[in-house]
Amino acid sequence: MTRVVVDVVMKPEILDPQGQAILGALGRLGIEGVNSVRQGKHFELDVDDNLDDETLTRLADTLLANPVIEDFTIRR
Amino acid sequence: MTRVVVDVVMKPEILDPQGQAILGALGRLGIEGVNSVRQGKHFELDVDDNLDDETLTRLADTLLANPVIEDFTIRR
Amino acid sequence: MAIRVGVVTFPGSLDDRDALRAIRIAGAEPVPLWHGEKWLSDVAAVVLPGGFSYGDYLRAGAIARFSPAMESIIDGARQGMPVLGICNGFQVLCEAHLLPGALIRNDHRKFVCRDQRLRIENADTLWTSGYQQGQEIVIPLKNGEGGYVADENTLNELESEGRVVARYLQDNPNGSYRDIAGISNAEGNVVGLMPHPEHAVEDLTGPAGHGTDGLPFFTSILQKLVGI
Amino acid sequence: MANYNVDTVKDAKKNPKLEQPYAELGLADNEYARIREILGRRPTSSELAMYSVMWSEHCSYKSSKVHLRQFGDKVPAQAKDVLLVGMGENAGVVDVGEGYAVTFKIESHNHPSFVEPHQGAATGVGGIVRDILTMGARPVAVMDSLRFGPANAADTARVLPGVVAGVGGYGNCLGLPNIGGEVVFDPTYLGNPLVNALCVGVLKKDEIKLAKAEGPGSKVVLFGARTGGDGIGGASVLASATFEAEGERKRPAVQVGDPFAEKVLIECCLEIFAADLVTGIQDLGAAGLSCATTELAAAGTGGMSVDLDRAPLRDETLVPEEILMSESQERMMAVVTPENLGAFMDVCKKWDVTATVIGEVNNSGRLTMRWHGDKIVDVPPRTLAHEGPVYQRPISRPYDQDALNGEHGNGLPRPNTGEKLRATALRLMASPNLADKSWITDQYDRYVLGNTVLAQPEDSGMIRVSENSNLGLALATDGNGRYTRLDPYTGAQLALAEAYRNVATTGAKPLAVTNCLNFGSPEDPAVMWQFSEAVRGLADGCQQLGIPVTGGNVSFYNQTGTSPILPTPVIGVLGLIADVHQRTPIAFNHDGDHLFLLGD
Ligand SMILES: Nc1ncnc2c1ncn2[C@@H]1O[C@H](COP(=O)(O)OP(=O)(O)O)[C@@H](O)[C@H]1O
Repeated sequence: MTRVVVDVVMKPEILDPQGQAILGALGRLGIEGVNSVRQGKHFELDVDDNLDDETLTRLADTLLANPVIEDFTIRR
Repeated sequence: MTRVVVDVVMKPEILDPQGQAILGALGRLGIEGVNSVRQGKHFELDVDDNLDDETLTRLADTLLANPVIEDFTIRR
Repeated sequence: MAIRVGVVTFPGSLDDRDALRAIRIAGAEPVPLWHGEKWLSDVAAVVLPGGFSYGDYLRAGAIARFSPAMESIIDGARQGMPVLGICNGFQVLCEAHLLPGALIRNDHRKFVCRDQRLRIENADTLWTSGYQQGQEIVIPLKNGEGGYVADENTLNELESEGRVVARYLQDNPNGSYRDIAGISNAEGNVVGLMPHPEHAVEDLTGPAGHGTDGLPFFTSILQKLVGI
Repeated sequence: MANYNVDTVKDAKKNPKLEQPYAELGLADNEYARIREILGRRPTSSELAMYSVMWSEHCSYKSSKVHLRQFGDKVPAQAKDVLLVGMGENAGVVDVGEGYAVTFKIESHNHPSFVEPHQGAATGVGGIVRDILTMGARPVAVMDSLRFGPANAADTARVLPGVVAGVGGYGNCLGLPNIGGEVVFDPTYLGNPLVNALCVGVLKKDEIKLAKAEGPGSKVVLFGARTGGDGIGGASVLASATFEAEGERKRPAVQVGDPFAEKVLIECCLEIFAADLVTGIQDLGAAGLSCATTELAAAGTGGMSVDLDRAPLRDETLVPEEILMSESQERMMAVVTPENLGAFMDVCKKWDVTATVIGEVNNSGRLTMRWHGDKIVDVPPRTLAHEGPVYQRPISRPYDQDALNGEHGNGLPRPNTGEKLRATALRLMASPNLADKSWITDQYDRYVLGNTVLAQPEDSGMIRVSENSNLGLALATDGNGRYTRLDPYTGAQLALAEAYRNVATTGAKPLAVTNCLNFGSPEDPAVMWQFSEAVRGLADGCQQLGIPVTGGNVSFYNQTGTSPILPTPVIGVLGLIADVHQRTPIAFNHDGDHLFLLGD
């Protein structure tokens, strides 16, 4: 069994209200030195060793991410 | 400026409805070989180079994750 | 003089006006409070309303917890001030660690709005004394992140100490552990509730046949405060 | 950015022969010629961007205008008294008595909801809510009228959950109860779903706000979200191309909404209105800054100067043309006198809303814009906002209309035994169009604001105008594409009559009408016939019933390939009830009540 991680983030040109809200809260927490925050999704999959890259990509592309507004990266 | 990544996942004993739903959908997509899926959050922060680890941990521990239900990892 | 009960408006609060109305109908003086103000205007009790706070993109209530108003409310609650958190307010109370556990995405992953049957499991808290122990009521439920979760120890402790205030009957609408709809702190002055009693205070607009089932949440507190 | 060459007015004069991509922007040869004639030179590329979006079908109503006039012309005399603001403004306003006024409107967001169902539907709700807000009203309820392909089609499984989550999610974040709507499944909508959203708002009669820039010296303030690259070109793309023709070279027409920002914007605006701090206000919807600046200027003193580089950006690489066309959500533009500016900014600060002075009103009769000091726009604003092209499109009755109408159901088998009747009844009840809709409506909040008197599954939604009054509003939307295909004139009237009845059955008196006209391409004479007949039917119907059309929206180019959707006028009727306690709910409430059937 292999652990695969897929991270999904909004495309850079798309509005990311999440990140803005977090940045605003940092000030109230008294934390300085953080200049930007983007929030995305993080998936941890346990897959059979022989699951091929193509299938993984299809999985990410159709189910985990919405390619219209999001990009994803896959790490084995 | 440094890029820091914080990944937040639900503690194993807490129900993860999103992960469950994705697992269920895989069958319908005809994808086999995925045994478990857990969904968490992924944060990408741009921080000043001199931001120390302690502050980062406090940020993750008090804001980005809720330690009652979630675990986090920090990668510089 | 009427008892003053405050309702905090966060950026994104939705049911703040409803909570103010419920307080007025119950016979108290509703006092709007602003999240950015530490000063709580001499209120005797506080309601944290439903809706959203600061967008809730991170986790419901996660950011509201750090607001100036919450700093004072956390202090007040620790000294015995009655605080009721409804829906998002419940989430804020958990994030602020005034209540144990957390609220997560509904198990069916959809927002749900329905008239929900509940059983009042503890009629001894400051907010539920107007009910009979075991009384069944119907009030609106509407949430996307209403699943109450906590570890086994916490759940056992809550149950053994009688701190489960209300439980879902019939269908569990969101996957809450042990059908928990509301809990209290050990002292009973802080209560968090996922369904919305403030939407069941008038026959005209509340659930059909149960229009005022939620009103005792707001009258209970008055009886206690006047009684002191 | 640094090496981007901005096309200035000076350049346009110096280099008059420059080839311009007007056709790609959806402008016809004669339209481009007319722009040159108006300006006495070629347009700068920023001006071209503005004309292209403002003269698009979506913004200019160039194909529908000649027909829609009937709504105004046929307004029944008795209705004129209740009409405080008629068609043409962001939304119509009617007098409901006790010092209150009500504004309501329905609008489509069909194409974006096909491309990205969740965000498309969400921003559709966001847009109509801002229209209502712009009139000075507090938005108090929403409704949604939806059309999808067959319930069991694969693409419906993609589109429907997203649309429902988008409508519900956005309305939920704004704290607006959803008090009704429709869901219809039909193969015609498979490649072209319809998402029509309605919003209703309440205001004091003497507090109506209008979109006009008056008083030289007044400041033009852009406030709300920052401008980003979303939906650039969307305004003209969505209305001038078919879904399939959407090419790679066009920017994606996807706008992502931030309902939380809109909720804050609503509260901020309402506080600004209450303190009477604006002389004019406009929301930024399709055609964004182009639309807001030209409409405000055209309706007021007539002149405005804008420093476009002052607009706060989310994406610093945007060029002026893109800023002018951006459809970023959750933005508003206000005209504020210098005396009120400080107080205005304070309210924005309280709500953490970004607000920037980007220009000033003047009486030059021109709208001018500068980009880092260089003049890039110099136009008569009325030519963009009100004097766009108007077409009398060719009309012809569909060749198959007679054949279609000749078909009758007499030859169809009828259930002739109890058994068969039972099976038919069960099949009907289980059909997606008739089945219980709570699987959708349970995903919408109907309680918030605490004034909802009737909602799903009632015939119309009903809300109390204010907790200090017993006055109530009832609202219903209806539409039937199949009837309208068979006879557009009567089909539109049937939809009107159904919504009218749905309002009346709750005990309310129908008062005003809004409509969203979803049709195929106006360049298809058969579609244009359907459209003209439907409009004529609706206008005549309203005249006969004695209620005015106060506003609405036209959505053309709803087609898959060259096949148009069934013509689908969706009609919303607003009614008034003096005492909400007198409402008639749908349920039989008392044992022994008598049942009557009225009508033939
Ligand atoms: N998309 C929707 N949004 C909100 N309410 C809806 C929607 N679709 C249907 N409803 C509501 O569900 C109820 C039943 O709808 P429907 O079956 O279309 O009723 P009818 O045929 O009597 O008009 C009505 O109250 C209607 O307003």
